[in-house]
Amino acid sequence: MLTVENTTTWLVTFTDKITQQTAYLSELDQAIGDGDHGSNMARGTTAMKAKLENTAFTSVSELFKVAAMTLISTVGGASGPLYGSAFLAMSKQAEASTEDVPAIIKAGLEGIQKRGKAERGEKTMVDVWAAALDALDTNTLTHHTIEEAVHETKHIQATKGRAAYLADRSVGHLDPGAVSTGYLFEAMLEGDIIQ
Amino acid sequence: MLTVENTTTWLVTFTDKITQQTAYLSELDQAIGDGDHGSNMARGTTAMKAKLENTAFTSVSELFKVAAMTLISTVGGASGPLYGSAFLAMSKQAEASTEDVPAIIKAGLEGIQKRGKAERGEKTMVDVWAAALDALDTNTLTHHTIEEAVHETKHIQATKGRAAYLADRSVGHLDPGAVSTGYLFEAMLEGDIIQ
Amino acid sequence: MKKIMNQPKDVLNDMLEGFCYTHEDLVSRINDTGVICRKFVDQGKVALVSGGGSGHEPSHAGYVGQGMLSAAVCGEVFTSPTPDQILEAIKQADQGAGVLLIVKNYTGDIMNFEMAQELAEMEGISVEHIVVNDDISLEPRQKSDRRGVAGTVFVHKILGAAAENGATLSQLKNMGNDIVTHMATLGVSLLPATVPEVGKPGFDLAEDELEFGIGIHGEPGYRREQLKPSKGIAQELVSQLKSELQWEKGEHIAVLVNGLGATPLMEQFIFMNDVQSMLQEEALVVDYKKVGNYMTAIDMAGVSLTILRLADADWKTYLQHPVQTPAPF
Amino acid sequence: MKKIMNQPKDVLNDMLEGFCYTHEDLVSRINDTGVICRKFVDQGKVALVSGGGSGHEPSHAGYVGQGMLSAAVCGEVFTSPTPDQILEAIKQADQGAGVLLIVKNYTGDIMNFEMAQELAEMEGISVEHIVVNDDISLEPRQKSDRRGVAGTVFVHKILGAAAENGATLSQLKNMGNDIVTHMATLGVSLLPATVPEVGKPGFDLAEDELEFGIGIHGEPGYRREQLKPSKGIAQELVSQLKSELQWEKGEHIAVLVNGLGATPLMEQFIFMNDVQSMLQEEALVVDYKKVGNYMTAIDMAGVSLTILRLADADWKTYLQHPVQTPAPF
Ligand SMILES: Nc1ncnc2c1ncn2[C@@H]1O[C@H](COP(=O)(O)OP(=O)(O)O)[C@@H](O)[C@H]1O
Ligand SMILES: Nc1ncnc2c1ncn2[C@@H]1O[C@H](COP(=O)(O)OP(=O)(O)O)[C@@H](O)[C@H]1O
Ligand SMILES: [Mg+2]
Ligand SMILES: [Mg+2]
Ligand SMILES: [Mg+2]
Ligand SMILES: [Mg+2]
Repeated sequence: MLTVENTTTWLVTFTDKITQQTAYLSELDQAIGDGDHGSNMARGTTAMKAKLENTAFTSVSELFKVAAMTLISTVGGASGPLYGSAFLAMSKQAEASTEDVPAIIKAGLEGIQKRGKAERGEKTMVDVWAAALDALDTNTLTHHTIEEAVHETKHIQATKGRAAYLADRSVGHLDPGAVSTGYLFEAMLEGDIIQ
Repeated sequence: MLTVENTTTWLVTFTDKITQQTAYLSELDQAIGDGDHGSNMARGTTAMKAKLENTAFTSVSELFKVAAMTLISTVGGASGPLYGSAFLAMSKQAEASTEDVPAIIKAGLEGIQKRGKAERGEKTMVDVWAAALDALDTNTLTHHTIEEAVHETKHIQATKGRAAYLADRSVGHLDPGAVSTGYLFEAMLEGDIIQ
Repeated sequence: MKKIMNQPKDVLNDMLEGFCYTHEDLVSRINDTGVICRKFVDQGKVALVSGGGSGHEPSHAGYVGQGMLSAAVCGEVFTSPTPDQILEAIKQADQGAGVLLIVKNYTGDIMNFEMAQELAEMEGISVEHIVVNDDISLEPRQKSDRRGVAGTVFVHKILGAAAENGATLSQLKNMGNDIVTHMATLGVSLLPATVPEVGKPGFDLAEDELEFGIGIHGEPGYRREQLKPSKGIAQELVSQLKSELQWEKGEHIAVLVNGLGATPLMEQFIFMNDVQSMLQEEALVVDYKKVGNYMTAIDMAGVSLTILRLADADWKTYLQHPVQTPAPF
Repeated sequence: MKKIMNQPKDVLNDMLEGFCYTHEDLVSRINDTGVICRKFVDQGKVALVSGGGSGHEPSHAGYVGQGMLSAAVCGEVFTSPTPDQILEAIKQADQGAGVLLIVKNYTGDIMNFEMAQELAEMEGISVEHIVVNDDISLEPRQKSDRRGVAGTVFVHKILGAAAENGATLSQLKNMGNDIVTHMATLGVSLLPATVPEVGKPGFDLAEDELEFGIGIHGEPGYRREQLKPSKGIAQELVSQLKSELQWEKGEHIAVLVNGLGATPLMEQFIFMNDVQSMLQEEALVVDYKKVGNYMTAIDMAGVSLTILRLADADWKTYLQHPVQTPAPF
């Protein structure tokens, strides 16, 4: 079950992971994109963390909405609207219930897909969101399953986003958005949100 | 004594030396100037050689004049007006007499100094013209005296032309215009103009 | 990385401050945003808003002014601006006749501009958008995936004059889409660009190599080759553009030779000279031509060539229409 | 050397052909020369002729047109043009009211322009010349030895407007000399230029070094230092210009931030932003300002900063006077 407290911890932990891995994420993006995924996500999550720590939320839904709006207005690029749409959809779902974590993640994934039109297997963050959802549904979300889902993007040829310009030369590289999404679910694990 | 024949040979030999040493002259100029002395002189002397070989001259004076005008209109930079002024003055002197070679060189040097306002010892082509004139006056113009005069510019601090911007950092480098002037007098020696 | 800058993270702000100071007679910045607006607005006319990541100077802020854009939204370097800023630009630019967004075809730009459009429509503003995808570099891929590059400035110019001339939002949208179908661009890169926050070049290119079809963010091109003379580069680019545009003798066109940032005018004019003689062989009539840095890629060395078929006689008139913008056109 | 060109020896011709093609509405070239003339002449007005070695594009041919130069003489790259060509330009430009030559202070330029002036005077044309020596880089040397650099374009602009306004040859000469005494420029280089015919960079600069006071042909500056932030560069240049110009609070000035060829507008605007805040501290009134590539050094990376004290109120008016030239001003 999500609470204001554990959701805050989750997203703050996510921010800290992004901050630590900013250079690495940009490096991954430089290989198959334009090299800004690290700084985009660092700018956005840092702003989000500051907002979260300075606001007293009365609901998880409200918290996700503020997180979404902050990401939308600070990340930019492709990942800004995507993470933003995810969190916005999660906010809506959390209005209905904060008990069903998989349902919230499912809403987030749908938000991303509505905005970005990517299916699973196109070498984007969708791949990790979808794998994480599967794992949540079967109660198998672990460091290992996350790592595997992230790693899996290495073998895929990109057909969405900037990496698609590389066609078959995109194979052999991790997708940066998949890696940052991996941190989101690692942070979830560490936040003791799921039993 | 200068004749149309030996003067033509002289200037054609000069051209050939410049053509062979184009890169070297530019390299010298790159060290203490702007790196174009070789291409300037090559462009000019090549045009001059073509003019000389395609014209039937009735006098040495006329020959020098054509050489002067060709250099003036093709070399550019500082060396164009300087060599041009030298040959123009030599043309005037050759009108009076073609017997007295030192007098012709003296006129050339004066032409350069009138145009460029440089005295001996300022690390320019003037230094080699002046040394060559001294040698001609004393009948000591040899490969050795020319080489010595050229080499002497290495130890001088430039106070005229582009090299002057380097101030004391110009010391230790040969002056490119002095080197090209060296070729002019080498070519004279080889041309059997002086006994 | 050798750049004249302060902190890499301050590049956008410092640049916009310097830009707005330099051109304070023509433009101003909405505080704390990357939105640059013109000082003199055309009451009752449709407003054009463009933008995208920064690093393409003078695009897009340089084209804000009478006869061209009403506002430009400047994102971080090579990063699409965010919807809230685009929304600010739309609100500021709207004069009651609606706003046309001119978007280059990148996932990030499309998504951020679409979100802004949705938000603006919720506030009751009429907004349309067109997508510029003139880069024919990746031939085999579907047309809808093509990148938007230098041809975008032709779109700004023609639509800007048409808007000043009183065209409606739907007329401008149609005209924009029409221009895009008649336009193609292809670039060549000799040296990569360095994003300030990254600190190292975006790709490697050997001392004797060039890459055809590279994008304005350093996206991969379609072929690497030995460095070749300007004539050979012109031949390659013109023949690729020809097979895309399928022009016929006697057709009227506009030509843009665009420097990518670090390539001096000397090389751009040499290149234009070779392009010119090829277009002459093709018996094309060049009604309008430009050489210079219009859509750069930070400090990338190289050029791009844009050809626009002047399918509509108005386009030439609009291209020649005088403008009052920070960057000359 | 990575350049878009054909044979290095053809660079000048190829470039001028491309330039004249691109701007055929405004300028034309005298066949087989480096002389670029304007198409619309001011009958009865004094003509301004400038020029020098090429490699400084858009200088000087870019400033040929109504309100600025009547002709520009383009020498080989970094090499003064020859007297016969300058003479052609003078003859073509003269409209009976005389010709003013605007010469940058280099031995070669001075000698070639002086020879041309002598030849023109022999043909009965009234010719005067002024020498621009705005580069204060080498402080200890005598003022008469200073190089002419980017400030030259301010001279073109002010005198061009004054000539169009009917100023006489001697008035223009005096005004030009007056401008030069109130103007100072200083540059900084981050990367050297490569002359096409030489094929390698004109000097070496370490990956973490910059050089203050470098000339537009790569002539040595006054100090090498560790690469520093834009703010620090602005501080150095502004304080050097201050000690030269000895301005006082409240004085009116014109400012030019000039890119040297390979430095993108992004960096130039960042630099202008830092210059601006220093000039504000100095309480100077900036009546006119420009940022862009006006007097380049082929593909050198870096900028120069020019400050002109507006000692005469007309200068501001003349700077703002509209022109019709290939390069915008
Ligand atoms: N259409 C899409 N759907 C889902 N994810 C996408 C899509 N396009 C891009 N992405 C994700 O966005 C990431 C890149 O984000 P970022 O570098 O911040 O933006 P940009 O590509 O605009 O520079 C990719 O690694 C990928 O995971
Ligand atoms: N005032 C002067 N008097 C005599 N010789 C000079 C003078 N200034 C320059 N020179 C000569 O000209 C040479 C440089 O010629 P060049 O490189 O062709 O011209 P530029 O300096 O204009 O590039 C110098 O090496 C020097 O010998
Ligand atoms: Mg990216
Ligand atoms: Mg030289
Ligand atoms: Mg990006
Ligand atoms: Mg020279």
